[in-house]
Amino acid sequence: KAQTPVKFTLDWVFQGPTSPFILALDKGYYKEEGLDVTMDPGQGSAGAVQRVATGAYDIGFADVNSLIEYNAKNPGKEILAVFIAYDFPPFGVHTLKKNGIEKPADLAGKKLGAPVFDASFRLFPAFAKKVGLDPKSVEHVNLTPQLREQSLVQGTVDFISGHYFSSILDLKARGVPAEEIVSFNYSDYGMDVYGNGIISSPAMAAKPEVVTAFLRATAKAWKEVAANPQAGIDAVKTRDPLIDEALELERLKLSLDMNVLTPFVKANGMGNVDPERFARSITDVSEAFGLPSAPAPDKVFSDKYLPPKEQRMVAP
Amino acid sequence: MASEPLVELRNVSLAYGEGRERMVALGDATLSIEKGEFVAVVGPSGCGKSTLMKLVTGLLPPSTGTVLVHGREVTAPIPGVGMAFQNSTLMPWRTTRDNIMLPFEVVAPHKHRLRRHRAEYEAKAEALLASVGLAGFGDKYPWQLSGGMQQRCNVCRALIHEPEILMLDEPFGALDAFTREELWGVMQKLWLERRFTAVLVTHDLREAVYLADTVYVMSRRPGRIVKRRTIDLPRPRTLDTTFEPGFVEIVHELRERIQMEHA
Amino acid sequence: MASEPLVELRNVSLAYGEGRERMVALGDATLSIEKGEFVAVVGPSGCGKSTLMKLVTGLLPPSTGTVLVHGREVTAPIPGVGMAFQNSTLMPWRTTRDNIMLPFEVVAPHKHRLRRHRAEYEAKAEALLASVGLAGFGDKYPWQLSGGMQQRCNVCRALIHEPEILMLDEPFGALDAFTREELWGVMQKLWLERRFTAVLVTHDLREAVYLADTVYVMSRRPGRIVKRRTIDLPRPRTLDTTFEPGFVEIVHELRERIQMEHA
Amino acid sequence: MTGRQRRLLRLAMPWLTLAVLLIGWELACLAFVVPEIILPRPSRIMEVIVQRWDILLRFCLETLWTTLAGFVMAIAFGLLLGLAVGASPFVYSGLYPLLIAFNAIPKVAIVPILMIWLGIGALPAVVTAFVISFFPIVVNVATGLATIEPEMRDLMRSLGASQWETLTKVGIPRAMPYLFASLKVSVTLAFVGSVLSETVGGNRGIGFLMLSASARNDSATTFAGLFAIALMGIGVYAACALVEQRMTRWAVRGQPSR
Amino acid sequence: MTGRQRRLLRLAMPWLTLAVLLIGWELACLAFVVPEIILPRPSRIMEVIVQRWDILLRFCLETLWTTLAGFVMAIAFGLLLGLAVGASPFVYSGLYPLLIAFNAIPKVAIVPILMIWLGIGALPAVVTAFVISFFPIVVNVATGLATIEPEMRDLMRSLGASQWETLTKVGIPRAMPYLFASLKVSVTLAFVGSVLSETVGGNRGIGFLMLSASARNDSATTFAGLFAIALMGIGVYAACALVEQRMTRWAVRGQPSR
Ligand SMILES: Nc1ncnc2c1ncn2[C@@H]1O[C@H](COP(=O)(O)OP(=O)(O)OP(=O)(O)O)[C@@H](O)[C@H]1O
Ligand SMILES: Nc1ncnc2c1ncn2[C@@H]1O[C@H](COP(=O)(O)OP(=O)(O)OP(=O)(O)O)[C@@H](O)[C@H]1O
Ligand SMILES: [Mg+2]
Ligand SMILES: [Mg+2]
Repeated sequence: KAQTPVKFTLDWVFQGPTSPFILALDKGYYKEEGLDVTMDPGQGSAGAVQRVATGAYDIGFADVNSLIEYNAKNPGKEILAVFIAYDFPPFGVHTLKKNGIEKPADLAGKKLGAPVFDASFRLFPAFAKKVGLDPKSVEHVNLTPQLREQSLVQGTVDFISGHYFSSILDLKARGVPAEEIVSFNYSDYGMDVYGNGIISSPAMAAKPEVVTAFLRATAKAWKEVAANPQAGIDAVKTRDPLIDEALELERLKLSLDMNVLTPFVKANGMGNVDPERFARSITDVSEAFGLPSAPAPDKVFSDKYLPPKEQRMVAP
Repeated sequence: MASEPLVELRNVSLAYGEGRERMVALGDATLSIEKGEFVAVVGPSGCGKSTLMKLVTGLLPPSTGTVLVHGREVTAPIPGVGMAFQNSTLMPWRTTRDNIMLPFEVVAPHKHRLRRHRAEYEAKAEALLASVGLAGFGDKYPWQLSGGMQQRCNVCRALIHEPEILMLDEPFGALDAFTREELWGVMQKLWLERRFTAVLVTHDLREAVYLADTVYVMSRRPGRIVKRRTIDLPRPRTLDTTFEPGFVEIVHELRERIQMEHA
Repeated sequence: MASEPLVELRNVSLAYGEGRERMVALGDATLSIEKGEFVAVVGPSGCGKSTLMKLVTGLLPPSTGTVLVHGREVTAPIPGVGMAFQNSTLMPWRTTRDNIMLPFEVVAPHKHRLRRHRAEYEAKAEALLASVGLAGFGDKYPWQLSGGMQQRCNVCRALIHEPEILMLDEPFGALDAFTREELWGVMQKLWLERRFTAVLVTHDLREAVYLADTVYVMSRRPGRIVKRRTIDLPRPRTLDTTFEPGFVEIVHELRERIQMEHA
Repeated sequence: MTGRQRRLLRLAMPWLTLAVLLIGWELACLAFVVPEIILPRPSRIMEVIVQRWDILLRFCLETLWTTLAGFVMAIAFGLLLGLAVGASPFVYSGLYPLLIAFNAIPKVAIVPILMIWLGIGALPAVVTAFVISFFPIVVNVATGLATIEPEMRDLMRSLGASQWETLTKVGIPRAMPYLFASLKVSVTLAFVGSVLSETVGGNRGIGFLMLSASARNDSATTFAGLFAIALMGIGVYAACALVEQRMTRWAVRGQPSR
Repeated sequence: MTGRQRRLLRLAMPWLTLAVLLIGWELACLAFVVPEIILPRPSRIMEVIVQRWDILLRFCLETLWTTLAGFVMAIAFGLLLGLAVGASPFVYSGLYPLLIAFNAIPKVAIVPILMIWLGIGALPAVVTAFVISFFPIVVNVATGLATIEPEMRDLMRSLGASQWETLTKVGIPRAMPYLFASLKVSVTLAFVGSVLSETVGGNRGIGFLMLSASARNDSATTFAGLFAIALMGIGVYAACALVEQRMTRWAVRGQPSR
């Protein structure tokens, strides 16, 4: 069977949470679907959206909220998300017990360390609004990801924002005991936003059968990884032989538990959205980002590329 | 001497610098050089002899007046010149032989032939080196030579491509009397064979009279030509010639004219 | 001349290069120079005269033999020397005056005084420039001077700090006869006043005899000292002296000795 | 062309090239319908610059002074190290490989460590600008010293000059044109360094501005920042060029003045 | 010291300095109890290198060839542009400010655009290495040409040499020591460029390795990557130095050989 070339970009480096893609590639699931996939790591969601928007890549894995922002700013050139991977987003802010922050309201007047492109940071105003905090009362310091957790440990900043499967593991690696870490996950505070999803370039969107085939193979891999996380880690290892297996396994498990295998996914399968919640999330995000107008939900997500539900039941 | 002169200077003057810095180095020089003539220029230090040479070859444009070569006004350096500058300009990154062969790499008929006839050209360079007493020094770098040896190389480089016009700016100043006199002979022999046009700047009046057909004497700065003396001693001249009364008399005559400049 | 000599060379030889490249430039030279003596060295081009000068001042270590100054072996350049190198080493980024004043910036008693007594030192430089016929050229850069002018500057720089030992390597080679003879007078006057020790390398035998107490003649490469001739003509010598039979005879004697080297 | 015309043309050249470049860019963007998010048109960038010149100016000044501080340190240190490397073959062989190694390492890997030690703010930016920009100065100064003609060396030795005197009286002036050449490279690196440090951490300078603009997908502002850096670079270059013209005139003697 | 001892010492110097540096680093880490995640001890880094040398080597080779390809392009282009800039005052005044502007811009802002055009993989890495590293060559070549002594220029003109012949027979050989000096700077920048491009996109090379290591806080591996780059830098330097020694011997004549 002739192979359709597909260029696929991740949002970040090869890590546990993105292992299903690698597994699908390595085990030939894409090939079985007639796809010749090449896969590259990325430099953040905004970059991944850009890459797909410009057609440099056909399909990407990116934060849906970045996509909302892009679509709001480029009306008429919208990019569609075709599959939601993180039903609950891994967004949150984190601090240490010693800083005396016990509830979100305590964040007022504190110093936030975060990279400016960090999704948790960009959504912080929405989170603040939900918990009744004036976002302006928080002082922000831009920090590269390598500096973020260290700065928290050193006390340069009072709290940080970031994907908790990065930040918490990172803090632990710096010798902070788990019980010292205080995390506020946005999804626990009524933030109904979605996390990462698979996005498709306009050119690819015109070939629904290819997109669907890609999603089918991906979902299959996700199911396999959900059942056997170690298989995912083994796959990552083929790409990046130097990874710390235990750490990546922990990261993968965290993301599976908290972002992927949510009750909604267990009930409805992976990939789809709850339309009402999705519309709400778009409003929230648009407000947090200060966008001129909120894009219509059907300009952000389409379910018409999804494979049938039974192929998306990934929970073991 | 009715034929059209090869090089003609008409009321040429040259000033270096501009504004307050301006200094006239050469004032109102008029002279003409026939094809095949051997001209010598003598005069006190700093009177503009080197400047004159650069004007004749078009390396410097005159401030006023015109320089004509073959009857046409000169605006760019004229081709087919061999120049030995006063301060030797050997390239320290080339061996002596390669330095001498530089004209072959640049001048027109040779540069196309050099690749295929390398050995022939190298032999030529070696022969020339030998004729100035530097046999076996081809592989040395210029900074491995003594001052006088460097000067001899410098002259060789000007000669090697058999130019029509040869400009020699104090070519033997750093040599002992005997080496120098030997080279006069070499030079005269070459000239008799090839009859190139030559301009020689020197402080040695015996050298001037030995080699030249015409000697020009220049005044102190700003240099003007104050005397033109044709030397009609028979050729070939030998070292013995230099002790003949006719020769000695001319030298004395020139010497006295220069001395007037020093009064 | 019973006192201890200032500089003494004992069986000194010098070879440049190593291995196949090795070439003996100076072979087995033995000579001694008294304090206050004016020595001249003559010899064919490339015989090792410049090399000898560098050995005497410790700029080059001898390959064999020993160089003694004040009875002690020389291992590093000796201080208090004024050297005029054969190729003028003026710095193109300094004006003529600043070039000449270089020794004041480096040599011991002056460098500490220069700041406060700048005007005085500058006056000294101007005076020296004027004495070699370069009055008014202090503000020019070396590349704005003619070849002969550069050479005069080069000599000025060697003289200005009134060194105890003066080394002059063909200092007047690029000058016309009259300027040169003027400078002989200047040099002799300075020497009579200060009685420094001087070594002069030259190709002009009249120059050597006019200025020196002792003339050494060197053989062809590898250079050896083949003749030592003391000149006991009375001082001060004048240009008239050079036409006296005694003078002319010495010149002839030296000339003949050198000619033997050229046979 | 007369001398006057030549001089005028020489003054106009940078502007002409710039104009050609920008117009070409603008046209290319229009012709290939390049989306603004990838590469904004110069006219759009100018618009942003005009609109937000006050903010840009403030951030620029922050970057400018850290850069200059780092650059000045680089000159001082580069000269000293260059002298040491050029003067002694032992220092040369001991230090050169390490310097190469250090400079081949992307500074972006080191800046976070720097910040952990130095804190966040102007200091790490100055230090980054410094460490990234001293090397070109070192190599040219060292080369200048290593290639002093032996004749000059002999001259200085015969006067009993110390190593240091030889360096300052011969080595440095002689290498002056190359010293200025290295400053041109060095100043561009200093800008790269301080902007780099600003993107790694802190809330100051053009680097931060560009990073946060790009996080908002605001390409026009990001490019306005790039333009601002380019402009500052040219400004510092012009200042250096003025000094250069005075100090290296001897080296380009007889050449049409530049 | 005899000449032989000196030569040996000179060969040993880089290793000695390196040893001193590493031991100092190790001791400092031990003394101040620096956590490995911030700055690993050299012994730890060595451990990683020894354990994973095969993987490191594979990634290194990828980086090395892109770097070398970019470096070679930079040499060729730098020479040509340097010739143009050095030979004509118009090109000089027209291009220099733009070159400065271009080089002051952090390349990290341009690489993503490059990738959109060129795709991911080796090509953008080569191009980045090239654009980041040609400038030092340009400035030194241009300076070499602009400062040709007028005497040499006159000599070539009197022979009727073309501009090009003057450049190749005088300009280039004369500037050779500085050309090599600029190569030293240039090669380090080429490494920075290709590593930079590897971190921005693609899954190849030491840059990728370091990025993913640092994303998971594996400092020891990140530093192993840095060490690998440093080593490659020194390797390329050593190769250049060999050629340099042959080609610039005339310029350091009379100097103790380096
Ligand atoms: N490039 C220059 N710039 C300014 N002035 C110059 C330049 N070259 C020469 N001069 C001046 O022009 C005058 C004549 O110089 P030139 O070199 O022609 O003299 P010359 O007759 O060759 O002297 P010499 O016999 O000493 O070589 C001198 O006074 C000198 O100062
Ligand atoms: N740096 C060097 N390296 C190698 N050989 C050299 C070096 N300097 C001089 N020589 C050689 O040593 C010999 C003597 O040179 P030296 O300069 O002493 O001669 P000289 O007597 O001063 O000659 P001249 O009268 O021509 O200046 C020459 O044959 C020369 O080739
Ligand atoms: Mg002259
Ligand atoms: Mg000599």
